[in-house]
Amino acid sequence: MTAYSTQELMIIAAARQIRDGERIFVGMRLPITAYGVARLTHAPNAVGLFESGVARYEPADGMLYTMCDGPNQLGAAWTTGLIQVMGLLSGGRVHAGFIGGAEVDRFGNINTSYIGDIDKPTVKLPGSGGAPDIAAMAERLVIIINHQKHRLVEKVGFVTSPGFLDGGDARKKAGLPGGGPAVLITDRAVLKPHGPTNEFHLASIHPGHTLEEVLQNTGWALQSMPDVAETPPPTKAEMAALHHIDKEGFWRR
Amino acid sequence: MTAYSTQELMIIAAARQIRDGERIFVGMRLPITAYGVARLTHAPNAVGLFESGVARYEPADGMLYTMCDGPNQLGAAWTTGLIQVMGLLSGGRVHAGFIGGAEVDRFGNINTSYIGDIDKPTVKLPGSGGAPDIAAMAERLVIIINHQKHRLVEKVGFVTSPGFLDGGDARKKAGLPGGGPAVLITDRAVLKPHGPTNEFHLASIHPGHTLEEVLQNTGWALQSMPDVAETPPPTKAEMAALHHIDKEGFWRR
Amino acid sequence: MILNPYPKIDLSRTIRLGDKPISSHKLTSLAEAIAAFVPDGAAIVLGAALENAVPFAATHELIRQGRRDLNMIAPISDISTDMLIGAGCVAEVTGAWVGNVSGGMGHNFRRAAEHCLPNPIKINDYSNFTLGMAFFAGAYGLPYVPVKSILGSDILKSNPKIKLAEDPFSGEPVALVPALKPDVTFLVVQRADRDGNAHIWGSTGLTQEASIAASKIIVLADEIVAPEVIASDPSRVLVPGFVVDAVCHVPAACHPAPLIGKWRRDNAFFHDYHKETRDPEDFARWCAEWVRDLPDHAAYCSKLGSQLEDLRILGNAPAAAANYAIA
Amino acid sequence: MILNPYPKIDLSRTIRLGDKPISSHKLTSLAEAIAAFVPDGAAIVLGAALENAVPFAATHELIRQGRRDLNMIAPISDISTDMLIGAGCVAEVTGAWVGNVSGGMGHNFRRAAEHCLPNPIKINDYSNFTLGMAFFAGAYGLPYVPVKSILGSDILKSNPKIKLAEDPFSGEPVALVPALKPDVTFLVVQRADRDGNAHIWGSTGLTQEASIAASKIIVLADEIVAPEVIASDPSRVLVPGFVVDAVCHVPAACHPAPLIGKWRRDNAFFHDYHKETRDPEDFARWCAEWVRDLPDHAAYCSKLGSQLEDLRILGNAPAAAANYAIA
Repeated sequence: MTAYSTQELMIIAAARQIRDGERIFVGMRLPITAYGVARLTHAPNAVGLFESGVARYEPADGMLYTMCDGPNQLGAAWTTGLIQVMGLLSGGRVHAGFIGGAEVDRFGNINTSYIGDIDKPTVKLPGSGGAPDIAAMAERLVIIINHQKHRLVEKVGFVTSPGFLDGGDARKKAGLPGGGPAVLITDRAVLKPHGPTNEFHLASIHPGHTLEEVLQNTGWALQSMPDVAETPPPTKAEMAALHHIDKEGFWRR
Repeated sequence: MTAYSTQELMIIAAARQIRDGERIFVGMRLPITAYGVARLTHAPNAVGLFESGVARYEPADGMLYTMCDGPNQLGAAWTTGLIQVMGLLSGGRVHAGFIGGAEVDRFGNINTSYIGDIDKPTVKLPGSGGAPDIAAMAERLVIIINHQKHRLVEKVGFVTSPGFLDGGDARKKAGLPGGGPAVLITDRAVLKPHGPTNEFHLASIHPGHTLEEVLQNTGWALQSMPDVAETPPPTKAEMAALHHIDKEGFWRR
Repeated sequence: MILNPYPKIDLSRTIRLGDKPISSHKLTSLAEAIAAFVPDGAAIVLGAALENAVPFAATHELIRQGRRDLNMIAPISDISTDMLIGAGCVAEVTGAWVGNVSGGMGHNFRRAAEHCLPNPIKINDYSNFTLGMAFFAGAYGLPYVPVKSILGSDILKSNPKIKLAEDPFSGEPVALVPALKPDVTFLVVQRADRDGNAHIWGSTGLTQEASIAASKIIVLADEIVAPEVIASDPSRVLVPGFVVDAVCHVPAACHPAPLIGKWRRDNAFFHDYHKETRDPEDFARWCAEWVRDLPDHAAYCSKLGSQLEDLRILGNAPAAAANYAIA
Repeated sequence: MILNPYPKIDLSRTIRLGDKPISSHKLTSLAEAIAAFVPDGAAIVLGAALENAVPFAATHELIRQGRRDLNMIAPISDISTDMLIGAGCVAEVTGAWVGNVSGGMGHNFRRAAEHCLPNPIKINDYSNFTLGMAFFAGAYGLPYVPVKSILGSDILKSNPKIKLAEDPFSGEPVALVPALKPDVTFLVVQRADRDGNAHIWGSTGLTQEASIAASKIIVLADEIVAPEVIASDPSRVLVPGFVVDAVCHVPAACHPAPLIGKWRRDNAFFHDYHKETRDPEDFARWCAEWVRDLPDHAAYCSKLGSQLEDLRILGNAPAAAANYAIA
């Protein structure tokens, strides 16, 4: 029996993507919790950025429904405009960003805009927000998504936020300054781009999940990295930090 | 005998260029005094803008050496950045601006950069500041300069701030959005652009000065407007306003 | 006199409200301001601050006045745009995100985009940063801004206004985002004087650029204060009063969104809206109850009653003092 | 792992000062900060706020340390640039105006431009707004900004970096101003904590854009305060501490320029400088007396004595309170 939920494992895996001293586009929900864990463990000097115009050192003390809520602004490092904070990103000063989406494909392109035809979509998704900017400009992109066949697809119908586009050096040719997707964290596994095509490969499988299950739930013929392993479980320190932040056990359910 | 100095007359003439409710790039010294007179007389709703990032309703109470001094910021309408205030200008929201210069030519082009060769100037002037931006973008430009032959020249050696360039529709062809020079106020006369060439013509002569003297001190063959007259002397109300502002008689000397 | 090729600046924007004389203040009711300044078909910004300070009171009043064919421009404005779409007020949506930050998707936005209900809408896609640059260009007289951060995105296909080009300095690809100039921008501020001079604190999203870019600016002030209060701290002014067209005293104009130091977010209200607007009939019922059947925002606040009072911020976390003395 | 084509971000900019470890604060002496971050040949911004908050203490320290071949970038920085030129520290001047706002022309600037004394300088002309756009582009990752307000000016001839082009949307002429990224920007603030988080009020010119565009940022704080003071009002932060490289506690760093709420302008000092630097020998004497023969800014302040004390602002014109409470 593990002493952590799948979502808690995902949060810890995400937290490990943050290095000390880095400036991170945090986003809401799971990533903001991951940011809090990273600050309390290995990255005490990380800085969290929010596209509405907020930058913080310490994570907010109090429940956040949106990045604009009072607790995210009280005691912030900076409350300012969108251009100032997203400008740090555009200006090359942001190390990593977290984004999610409805669909991601084998080259890490993300769709949060349209399922189906643009002019007559089957599903009109809410849209891009700042995700394309983060995907284009951050040094590393961390993608978080639930591992289902209709979400991890061969090719997204609409590239809201660019990954490696058609793979290989397509991203570089398109003139994108940021490094592109570095990792894709799901509720079953961790995937990373690998080889000259930059196609996402299986990097590790979460404890309790199987290779077969992962393959069945991926929308393309997922290949494995040479050293594919089990996702390292949370350490005691990481879980202690997470429990400190998530006092009410929201992510334990 | 007049009860006003030449500089006081120039201030009043400049004040009359400000219409009620207008937003004006004020500058320092003579124009800021003119702004104060206008606010106290016919333009109580004018707004003064300063390129350092200041906007004011009431003129500053206290001596100003620069637009950045405390008295210009205390009680201001807005203290902000240069881009915000000059952006109002660039965005087409500014009605008029005052500028001076070392040289102005018959088409209202102004030099505040180089006398002589650019690479080896006879005199290196301090430079443009925000004058080119004001000259390019303000709806009307008011030029204030001492009336001397080496200052009012046939053609400036360097166009720091564009007037009508080579005259006629050259300014429009160059893509300049603002209306260009509307008036040139000197210590001897008032000149205005006239006719299809937009060349500066004599509009009025200050009391106590003569046509001959004006012509002798102009560096081109100055023509007169059809209705050339004497510059209207200050009214009692204008002088009262000026004396209210210039309590120490700085401009009376 | 010279021929002036420059488009005349409308003096009325700073010195008149409708037919009031120039020396009058700009304080008016929200209903009057909207009637005077927002025609059918206007391109308007409601909620440039993203998820705080959303001018929901103006959203409701636009619905009550039955405005049609609006172009709603915003980066992210939570459920404000969704309400207006459901009420049949919207022909175009320009921005980066439309939904319900608490509940997920916006049902009315989906219905309009997927099924043309209650009417078809045109969608002009932007990312947050490109929308910011479009407003910046509109505000400060730049014809366009060259941006890297939208390269590779299919937004370049869905929004043909943004042109792919070559940077003439480096030869690298760049996307040119043209200036965007809304007709009207609404903004919610913590306090304003009756001439439109206002203080805002907390994050501001694109409020400054969207306001300066707009032809008309309508301020919704949580509190009206003496001019001396605003003048005491001109660095806390985001948009100067002399470009503001109308000031409306509307406490809790932001509900259910938060306003820093004044009102907390009503998260349950967002969830309820999500549940209660799944079908067009449900939305019509919700809209009647919370908007159409109420005369104004004061009635909306009364209807909320203690639910609103519970969101009022009573504590004090004061900003450190700042001194502007000159001697 | 993936191949990352992106230029590595220098982590040292936020978490190290020289060889100090990452958890250390950034408080250091001005002499140390300049020794660590300003090499010969650097492109530096001193005085982006125009005529207030000019970091004259840094001007003096650069002269004392004998820095050479600097490129001085500023819109208007009063006599700061003139001093550095006279002291032989400058190879290039990039900006809109160099002189003495009280006295008129800057004698050293003229001597260098007209007679190559003490050395020739290259002049890169900008107008204030185009310099602002160059910093804006440098700060926020735009390759260039298309601007109308420099059309028709011979600055397009004297500064070939600004390109004349056609707006592809309208076909009209436009000037493309490329991004400008200084090596180091100095800024004077009213108060900062030891991690570089700072409050500024009053007009700020191009301070924000010039700072964010720079590789290194050095803050000269009139007062060092507890982190809680700055954190109490995050909307009064212009440049966040996490991009600042060094904080120096230098009271009256701005003298003879003013600092809002702290120090008045010493107008007589500007006039005296104008009178006392007409000839190279006079400037050398002035520079020895006021800069080279003094060990640091504290000694400069002592030498000023009551002249400086008379400029200290003792009154209080407080900003209205602002509340960030969350409940």
